[in-house]
Amino acid sequence: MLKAHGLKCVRGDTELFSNLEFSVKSGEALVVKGDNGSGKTSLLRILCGFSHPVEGDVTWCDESIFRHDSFRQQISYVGHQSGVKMDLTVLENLSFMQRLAGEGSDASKLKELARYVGLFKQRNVLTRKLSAGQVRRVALAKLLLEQRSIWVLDEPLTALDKEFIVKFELDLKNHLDKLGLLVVTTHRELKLPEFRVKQITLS
Amino acid sequence: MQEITYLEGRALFVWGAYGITVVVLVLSIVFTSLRKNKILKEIKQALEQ
Amino acid sequence: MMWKFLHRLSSLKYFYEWSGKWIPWLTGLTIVLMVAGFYWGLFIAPADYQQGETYRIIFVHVPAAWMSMFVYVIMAIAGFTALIWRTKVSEIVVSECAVIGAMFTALALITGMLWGKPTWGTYWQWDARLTSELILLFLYLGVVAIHSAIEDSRTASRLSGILAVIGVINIPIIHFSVTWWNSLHQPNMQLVSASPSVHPSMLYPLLVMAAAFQAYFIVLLIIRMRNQILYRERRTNWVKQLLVEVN
Amino acid sequence: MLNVLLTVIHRDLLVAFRRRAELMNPVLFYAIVVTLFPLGVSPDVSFLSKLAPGVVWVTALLAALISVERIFKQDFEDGSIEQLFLSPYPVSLLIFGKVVAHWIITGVPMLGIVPIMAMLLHIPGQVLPVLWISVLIGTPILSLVGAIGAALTVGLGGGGMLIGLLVLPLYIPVLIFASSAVSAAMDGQAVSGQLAMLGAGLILALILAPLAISASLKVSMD
Repeated sequence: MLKAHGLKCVRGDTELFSNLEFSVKSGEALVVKGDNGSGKTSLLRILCGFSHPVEGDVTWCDESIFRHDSFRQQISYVGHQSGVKMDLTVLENLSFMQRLAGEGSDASKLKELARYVGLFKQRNVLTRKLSAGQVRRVALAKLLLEQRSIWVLDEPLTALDKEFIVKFELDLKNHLDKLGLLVVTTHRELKLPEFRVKQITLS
Repeated sequence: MQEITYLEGRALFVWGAYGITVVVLVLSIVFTSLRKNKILKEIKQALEQ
Repeated sequence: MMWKFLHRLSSLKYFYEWSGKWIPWLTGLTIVLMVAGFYWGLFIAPADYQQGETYRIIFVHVPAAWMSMFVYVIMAIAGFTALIWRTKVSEIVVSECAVIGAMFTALALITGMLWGKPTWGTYWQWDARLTSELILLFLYLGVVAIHSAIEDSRTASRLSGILAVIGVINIPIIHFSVTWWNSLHQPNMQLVSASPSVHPSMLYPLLVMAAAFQAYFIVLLIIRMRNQILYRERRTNWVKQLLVEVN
Repeated sequence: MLNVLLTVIHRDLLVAFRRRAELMNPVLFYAIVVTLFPLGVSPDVSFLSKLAPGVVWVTALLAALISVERIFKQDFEDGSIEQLFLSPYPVSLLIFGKVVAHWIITGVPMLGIVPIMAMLLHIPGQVLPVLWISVLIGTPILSLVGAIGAALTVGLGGGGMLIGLLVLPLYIPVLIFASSAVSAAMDGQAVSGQLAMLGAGLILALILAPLAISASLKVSMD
């Protein structure tokens, strides 16, 4: 159970949002709506514990995430930037993610994952040479690789093509079925089971 | 009085050192209070808008 | 009781009012001490048998040097608290101490050079103390530079908090290595140290001047912090309400 | 635990090797600066050799200063620094890996070029071992301490000379002990004292630097 109490965030002089309250249970998805610059990304970064809110607190199982060290290890975060090294090939990026997540190197699993995200042919190509959509797929492949319980996604659908979006929505649904938790910001509609979705809008 | 000003020819350095100290200390206080008025004026303007 | 007081002090509004009351007293004390110290040092204290009149410069040079290190320690402590407990007041102390510390260090350097000219014949001498003072100035300028490079003063003060803490660990190391390096290159020159075993008639004015600098530092710090608090809290209503009272 | 360290080092070296041109920068820098000094000062042997230790170590300092910004800059821009914070492994360990990778790119080439520098600056041959040891112990300190400066300024954009200003006071003890070790060796005196101090500095940096770097990165990412 992830809960936020009276969250307030200020960037420079402008106040993005204040006394924001919400709570998300495992198996539920929180969709954050709001136009550009309304603080969606800042909110996600606060939930990941990267930045501190000016006021209020975020608790996971009723304990503040800023004191709860192992909380961060349960998060898979894909932000605006892909978090992927442009000078490495797809496979090298995936193998680094795998080792970083502490699962040891297993080449066959990586090849299978590359095929799953439709990048099998380009697996030995430098990420720098791929299109934005393909780079996004590499970043999203991390979610399936790490299998973590909390997914925090910032505009995951940008630059993705229709066909991959459908497949990705299926993955999201499976994640929720396995009682995973999802926090996502998006401009396009996400087809997710209605009863599991909570929505907040940042003005 | 003559003895103080002469200070064996080193008056320049001794008075110089004390002079600079007084100037620096006083100036920083003056600049700080000037800054205070600037801040107050700024806030007031922001209020009027 | 002490802890509660400290905790209340950490709120900007309370600190602003609390410190406001102290300013008149402290300014009065500073002026009295300054005048007494200057008069005593310049006119009453006997000239040094060896250096003659230039010796009087130490009544300004040494307190400034002491203050430059004292202010750095204060900044490091405030930086440490800003990092651990994120108190707003200690963050402001860090940013203001950096400027004041840099001022004291520059003052110590200038008076040191003015003392050096008649004694050594040149303004700058790679003497161990002057070199350590110069490096301390760079440490301060580092903190000041961080503050001017970042607009968001909260991140700035936390970053300079880290730098201040690292600096404190480094000050003894610098001092040791510079003194050791200095002795390596000038074993022969008989170093006339700025404060030899000081005769009481010279010690008292020195202590009075040190106290005067100390009081001055506190007054300046409080005034600068109040400015910074006004600036940071300009959006809050207690500042707006304060403004209404002022004019 | 160890293999994740090796993974980070391996990844950073791989990224560096992909940009082959940049790999040569440190070595070129050493060569250029060392050749400039005799031209600027005077080619006279006895004068140059007295100056040589300082020249070698000032060059090492400057090379570290200009290259240290690269450690976190790119990771910050492509967002992979956040992934390091999300891994189950302690952040200081991963960051330590990145600093080791930087040392391998800047410090190790210096070890290679030391004999050439010594030749150009008329450093006598028997002093070479001491020079090597001082470089071996000293350059990791430069990378570790420089990385603190890099972490402090990574969020600021115009890092540039600001890193120099922040890190300069921390580099000075290294410069003093390292260059005096070499000059003492040239005069035939004992060098164990200076090298011991350098070793102590290295241990201090190894322990404190990663903590300071992860703290600074957390604040810069805020």
